[in-house]
Amino acid sequence: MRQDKKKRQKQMLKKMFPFISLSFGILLLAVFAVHSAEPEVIAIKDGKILTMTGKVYEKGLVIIKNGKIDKVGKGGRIPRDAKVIDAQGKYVMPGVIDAMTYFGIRPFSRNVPQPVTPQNRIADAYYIFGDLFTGEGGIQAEAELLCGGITTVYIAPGSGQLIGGQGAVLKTNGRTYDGMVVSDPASIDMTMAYAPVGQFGAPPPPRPTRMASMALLRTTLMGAKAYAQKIEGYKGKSAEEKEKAPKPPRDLGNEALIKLLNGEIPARVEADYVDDILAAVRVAEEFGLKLIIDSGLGAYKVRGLLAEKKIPVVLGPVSHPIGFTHYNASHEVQELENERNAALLTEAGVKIALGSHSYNYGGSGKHTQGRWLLLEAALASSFGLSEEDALKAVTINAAEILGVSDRIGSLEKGKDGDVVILSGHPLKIESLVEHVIIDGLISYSREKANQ
Amino acid sequence: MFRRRQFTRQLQAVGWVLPAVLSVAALLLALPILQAQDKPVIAIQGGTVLTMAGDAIEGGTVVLWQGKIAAVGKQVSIPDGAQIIDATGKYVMPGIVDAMTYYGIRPFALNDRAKPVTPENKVILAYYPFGKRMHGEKGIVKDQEILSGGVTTVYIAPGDQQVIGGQGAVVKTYGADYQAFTLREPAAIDMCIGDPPKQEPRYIGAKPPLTRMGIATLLRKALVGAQQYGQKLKDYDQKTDEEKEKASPPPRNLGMEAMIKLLNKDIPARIESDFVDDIRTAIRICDEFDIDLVIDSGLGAYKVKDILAEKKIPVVLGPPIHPFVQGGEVSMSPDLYREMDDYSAAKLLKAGVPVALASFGFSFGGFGYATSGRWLLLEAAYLTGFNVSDEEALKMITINAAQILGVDDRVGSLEKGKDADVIILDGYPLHIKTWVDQVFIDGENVYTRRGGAK
Amino acid sequence: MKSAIQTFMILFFVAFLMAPLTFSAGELEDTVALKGATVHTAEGPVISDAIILVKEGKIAAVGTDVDIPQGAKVIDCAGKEIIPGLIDEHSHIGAYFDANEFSMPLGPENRAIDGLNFEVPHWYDAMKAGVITVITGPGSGERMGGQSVTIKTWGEDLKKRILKENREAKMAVNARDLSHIPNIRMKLIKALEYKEKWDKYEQGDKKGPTPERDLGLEALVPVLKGEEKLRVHIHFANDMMTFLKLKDEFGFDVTFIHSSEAYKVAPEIAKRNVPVITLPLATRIAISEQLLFGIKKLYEAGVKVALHTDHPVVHQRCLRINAGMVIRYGVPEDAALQMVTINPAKSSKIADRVGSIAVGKDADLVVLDGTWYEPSTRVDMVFVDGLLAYDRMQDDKSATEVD
Amino acid sequence: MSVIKRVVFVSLVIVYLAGVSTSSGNQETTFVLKGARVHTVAGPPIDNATIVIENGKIAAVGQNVTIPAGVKIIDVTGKEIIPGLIDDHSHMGAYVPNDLNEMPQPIGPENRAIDALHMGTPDWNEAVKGGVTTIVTGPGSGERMGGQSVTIKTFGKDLEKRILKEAGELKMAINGINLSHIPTIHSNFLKAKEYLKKWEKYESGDKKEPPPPRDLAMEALAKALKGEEVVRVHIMWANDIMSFLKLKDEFGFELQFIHAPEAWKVADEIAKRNVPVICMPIELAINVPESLLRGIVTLHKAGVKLAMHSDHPVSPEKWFRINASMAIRYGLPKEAALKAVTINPAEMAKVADRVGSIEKGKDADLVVLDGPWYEATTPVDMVLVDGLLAYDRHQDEHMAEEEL
Repeated sequence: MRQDKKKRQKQMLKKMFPFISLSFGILLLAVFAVHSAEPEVIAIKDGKILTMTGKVYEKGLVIIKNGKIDKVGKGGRIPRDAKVIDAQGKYVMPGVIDAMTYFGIRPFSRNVPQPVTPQNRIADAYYIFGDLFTGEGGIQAEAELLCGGITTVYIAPGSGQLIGGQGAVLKTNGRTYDGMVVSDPASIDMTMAYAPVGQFGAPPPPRPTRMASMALLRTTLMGAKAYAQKIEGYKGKSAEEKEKAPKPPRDLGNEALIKLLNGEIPARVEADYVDDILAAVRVAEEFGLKLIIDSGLGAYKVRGLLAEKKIPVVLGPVSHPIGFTHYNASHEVQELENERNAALLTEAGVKIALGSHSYNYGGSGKHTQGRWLLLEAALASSFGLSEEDALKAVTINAAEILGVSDRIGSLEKGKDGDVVILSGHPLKIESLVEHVIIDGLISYSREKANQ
Repeated sequence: MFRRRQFTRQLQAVGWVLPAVLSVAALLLALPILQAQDKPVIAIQGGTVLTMAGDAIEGGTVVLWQGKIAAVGKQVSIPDGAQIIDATGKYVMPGIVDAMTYYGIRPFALNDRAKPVTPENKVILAYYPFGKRMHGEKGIVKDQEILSGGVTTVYIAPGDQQVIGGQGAVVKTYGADYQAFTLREPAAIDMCIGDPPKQEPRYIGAKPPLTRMGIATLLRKALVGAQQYGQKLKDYDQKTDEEKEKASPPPRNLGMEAMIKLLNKDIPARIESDFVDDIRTAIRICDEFDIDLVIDSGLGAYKVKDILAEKKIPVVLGPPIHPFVQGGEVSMSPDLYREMDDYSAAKLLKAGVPVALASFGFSFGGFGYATSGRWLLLEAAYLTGFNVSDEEALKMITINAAQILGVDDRVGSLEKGKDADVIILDGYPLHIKTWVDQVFIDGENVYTRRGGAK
Repeated sequence: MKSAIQTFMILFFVAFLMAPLTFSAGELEDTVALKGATVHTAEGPVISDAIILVKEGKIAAVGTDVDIPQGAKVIDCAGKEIIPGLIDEHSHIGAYFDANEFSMPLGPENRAIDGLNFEVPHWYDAMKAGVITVITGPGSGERMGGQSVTIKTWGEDLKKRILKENREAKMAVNARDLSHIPNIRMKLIKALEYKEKWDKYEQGDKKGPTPERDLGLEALVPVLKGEEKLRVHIHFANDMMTFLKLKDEFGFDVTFIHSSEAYKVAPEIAKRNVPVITLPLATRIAISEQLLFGIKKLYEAGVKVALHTDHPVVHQRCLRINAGMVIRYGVPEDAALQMVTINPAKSSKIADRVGSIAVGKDADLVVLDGTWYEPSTRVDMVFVDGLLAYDRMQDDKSATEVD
Repeated sequence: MSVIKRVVFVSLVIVYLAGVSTSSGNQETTFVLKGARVHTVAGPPIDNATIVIENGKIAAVGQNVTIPAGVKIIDVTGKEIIPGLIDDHSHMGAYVPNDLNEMPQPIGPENRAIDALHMGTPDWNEAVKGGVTTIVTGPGSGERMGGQSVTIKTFGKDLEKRILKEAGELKMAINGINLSHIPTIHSNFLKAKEYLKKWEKYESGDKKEPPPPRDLAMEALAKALKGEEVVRVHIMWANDIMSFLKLKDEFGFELQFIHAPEAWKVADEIAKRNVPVICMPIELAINVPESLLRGIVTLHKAGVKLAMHSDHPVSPEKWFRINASMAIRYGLPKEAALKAVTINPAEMAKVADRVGSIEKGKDADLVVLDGPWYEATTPVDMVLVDGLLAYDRHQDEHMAEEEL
């Protein structure tokens, strides 16, 4: 607790700077404010604002203009053309980020019966047009997800492969399909000790040993390195030489892996057992990869190491960290499971986020467990994580881990206009999301949705 | 609904329905009356009324009162306070009756392929009138999609891949509760003769039927079994009380109880058969056991039209634009493909066979639900190109269908005293651009078209 | 066998019908005039009380003011409607027994013509219903199924019936798993590299070794050159977005088949001028009302729409009723006719021969006894390449005579 | 964690626990919990209450309770106490190793879950951690009639004593996959009726003739027909619910629905027949649609008696409490939600004489929480089962947390 206080003080100091610059911004704005033709200006007034930068405003004002946050602060003048949302007695916070989901992906399309497919892209499979074979047309925000305040999701290929492919960070609503992409590729998704899937209808092949899959992973990465060298070599040639030598044929998989080797994107490795986490760390070090651990059931057991190497962890939901596989979970896994995982990692200085890992449950759901991510954060806080850290795990920390904190994750001037208004404190069970705004679009209103 | 004699007999025989009917009826008896009184009196005025029981009435009036049709005609006095619906320039006709559908039943719930003979299965138990699963409102839903085609009554059937599938039912597409929407249950025993019920032949341990012979044998066995079961019941009934005390009654058997209804001619056998040979087999077996028969699909029925006419065996044809109701749209069997004849309905009608058209609507994966009945008017229109008159075409999806289903005392035409199942169309019913504007079931407006094409 | 008998029968009837005309008219046996009908030309205006002059299997004149040459056979079509022979842009007629070579998920080299069955009665039934030109091809079980064939449904000489023997690679994106798109993309990249290799060889001094031929990649080269197009079996809106991006990347011509959810991204499709072949409707599959009204949305967004039956999903003979259904769901009548005539002809690059009633085009004509799109309307006569292929009188007669 | 910290911590735990016991097994028979807000479920919540526990039973509860002299007093000021939670439908202990479904035997009412109960799984401890003290665990839903459940406490040294009810609750399952499900069940009830008649005739007669042959399955069903046993149906769709209600009308057995995600669609019909519903698990693991979550409130308003269940391992037993929290989130009154995880399931399982509320004479199954009982942010501090300390957060938190 004492540590927390110190941290908070430090943060306060740090956050003073942006605040000052913010007020400058407001001044500038007042001077240069030109009546914009862009229609939607939204002003959210009198709510309690949790900016996630450390600053909290009781009765503050948030202004969204042209899809971006224009002002966050104590109060002030509301532009005349603004649509005003009265948030008196309510909480205002940045859009919730679900750092690990399969939302919008049809269950059968996630996994491919091959161990290594870095060329597969999740951005090709994101479906955000409402129900299949019916509906009005155009992008249809999923009310069942937005009622949980989720504005951004990271979507991963399935976990039945060693290298599943390229994950993407996407918004849950938008004006255009392409406009919803925040980051693509956001990372290369991998799974340690994966359980391979079978071709449609066929039985799955046997699970490879850890030795074999690690060897395959290293071989693949070495292949990508060699490919990169070949490409570089060709590029370095003179025009004359190029004419003679054959151009190396393109390879989509290796092209993606080059980005990984360059450090442009991280590797997200799903690993639960401590041994698997350590194996991932080993490979990442060998090839100089940026690493993010997914799920990380046993991460708390190596929290010192992770903190030292600055490897973030995207944990599964506290209430069911091993997902539906709970059915088949071994005693070993059950004993590894620890509700205090988040608290222990945070205490040790590891950056964490929570992800819903939302999977399809029969026909009844559409991968929308993310709507309860705030409650998962609440559960984490009942096991020792501070409320602030719990909220950060689903907002700014998630954004930082996903590499998109320049755009989302907190309420700051210039960031995307992704704002959630709740009827009460976000971690309380009875608090419901009243409005969700994504890029300045009012994408969900509880009253309308319940009609 | 039921003829009274039938109804009482059913009450005696359908032991398991009895307590349900009584307990529910006791509670609900007062309700429909109260509800009916709540319903406003409606007068549909000025339209061309196609009653299906006589000539069309230009500028006629239909009065709906307490869920029934109170009056139809040109000069009709309209009760005070009636809600007037102006149908000038429009057409008014009875709700469409779709005589064969799998509406409201999930495709994989249709057939129990492990068992070829299941007369005990009741399709009404699988019928799902609650809209989208896991979503929607409390209570029974007005499915706008099927109502948009003016369909007010449907026959729902168990699957068509078994020799004896089970007991079908006639239901309305809306009603406040099960009691209200069920017109007749059981309405028939559904059977199939031909290729579909055949089991995969295996070299060892194969179960019948593998051939048409096997199908017929299973059918006969079931009917003989029912006869014997009926005899046993009769024997027990005729015993004195003292004897009864000693002997135990024959154990109840749900399947046989249903089959007895067939033997008593309370309900018909509906046998899906396409090849003319299969139709002949169906006739042969039904003659042998003296039971009522309805031929379903009957692609080749026109080839025995005179026999059908003579024996007054009705035929429920598949949709003429898509006449193959089993398997694919285009039959893979060249023999069966050649049974198809666009003039089939005309030939049957001319011979005097009672004919209805039905959608045989089934669920097509995620594409759509079993609501293709909503285009039954277009199917009828198609036939008018093949020697069927407009009137005959319309009757095949209204009164003819109702008669074959045994519910013509309640639905199928606009006549005084019948259920107020009425549709208003914005143009001639057989034109492709015509849409159903409003649908009334039991005098209640259950559908009104919004927006749409025009 | 059957088709041969049928052909014989028809020829017999044609001769029988024409006999009196021939006698009265004299020599001009290959000149026919259809007189008095309302003609829907599909590309031009609707002409009432028109004359269509057919010479040597082609249309020689259309209009109200046409001189009928001495000796031409004149068929009175007063009170009838005439439309161009219908075109089904996506079908598996004759092919569906051999439609899917599952063992080759990427097999653009496979050709539908090699698996076509001409003996099934479906061809004749399709023609009877006014469907004269069809593009029939491989199924959608593979990512790249092979090449389609463009063919008429009737004709004595099989070779003459074929308009286009192959090309037009058929693809299928079911997006059942994530690998579909990368696999297609990779194959296209390989084809691009293959093309470059050959271009280099052809343009150079041809001294080096000849590059190895690859039938699959070879089939894709005309697509990349823009000479031929891809046809993609596709259903979901997100898959369409992805494929549009592929089009942006490779610049090929593409037509979407089925395109159930095309309306959900209609502006994006319109922007890129991608034609859409949309759902087999008829009255068989109870697809949702929104999907049905979606075709109107596509039309209004400016997308070139064609209709199809996907025979045997819906019988080929239902194509005209498909057009009727589209009219029911809000598309103007002339536009709906174009969706089954000139639009598919243009998108399949056969509009020089078929798709409308215009001078110089094949005399593929459908004579109907009423409003062309009503289900209750019957096809009276069908002309293929100027020959009377079907006459209703034959059917009606047999219906009343034979059981 | 540093060694010093550990030592300090362990000593703290010892001090803390001294008042109750030195180890959870042997403890003083009488002690007092004092100062908490107690939700007795039997009445309104009592602030600053005292609970006296004697020999594993609740001896007294209230504000003005005289504390016997010399007993240990545990100060729980600021905490909330609720009765031990009861999960009315679970498969805990039955699923490992694969003893849940006797698939080849679709009609097996004679099968008993107790014969397959696996006590070695860590799940039991996890359940206790979540405050679940009593569960009804039984066969799966792969058969039409799966068998009978066992009602058992999640903690206790003596297995025999843990069992509240060895066998009961005939589990049936309708998946609506097949038209023959209902006729199959119907036929078996008819058979059972005849079986029962035969036996009644024999019993009431002079017993000269040999008795009818016994049939374990029919015996089990006959019990239901006599009203001695409850029929519990795994059921999904509203039409199946209607079908089963009609079966109840015919045979008059006592009926309870399990899962019943669509019960709300026919809420009035269910309420009319006084059939309680054990609602679909609505814990966060399962992605049920919003309409269903609101449907629970519809059921409540129609007057249907509700219980929650985890269906463990479908949703983990230890988060059972969250089911009630979620129901509150979607509009169920708090008292009703608490009842749905305590006294209602106890009554449905017919063990309300022993558990389900905090009343004099009932088993001392108590959950002490550090905040409002329904909040997700509230941790469970202590769980008592039969007056024994089954879980203590401060002890648990620091086990198995060492770094490698």
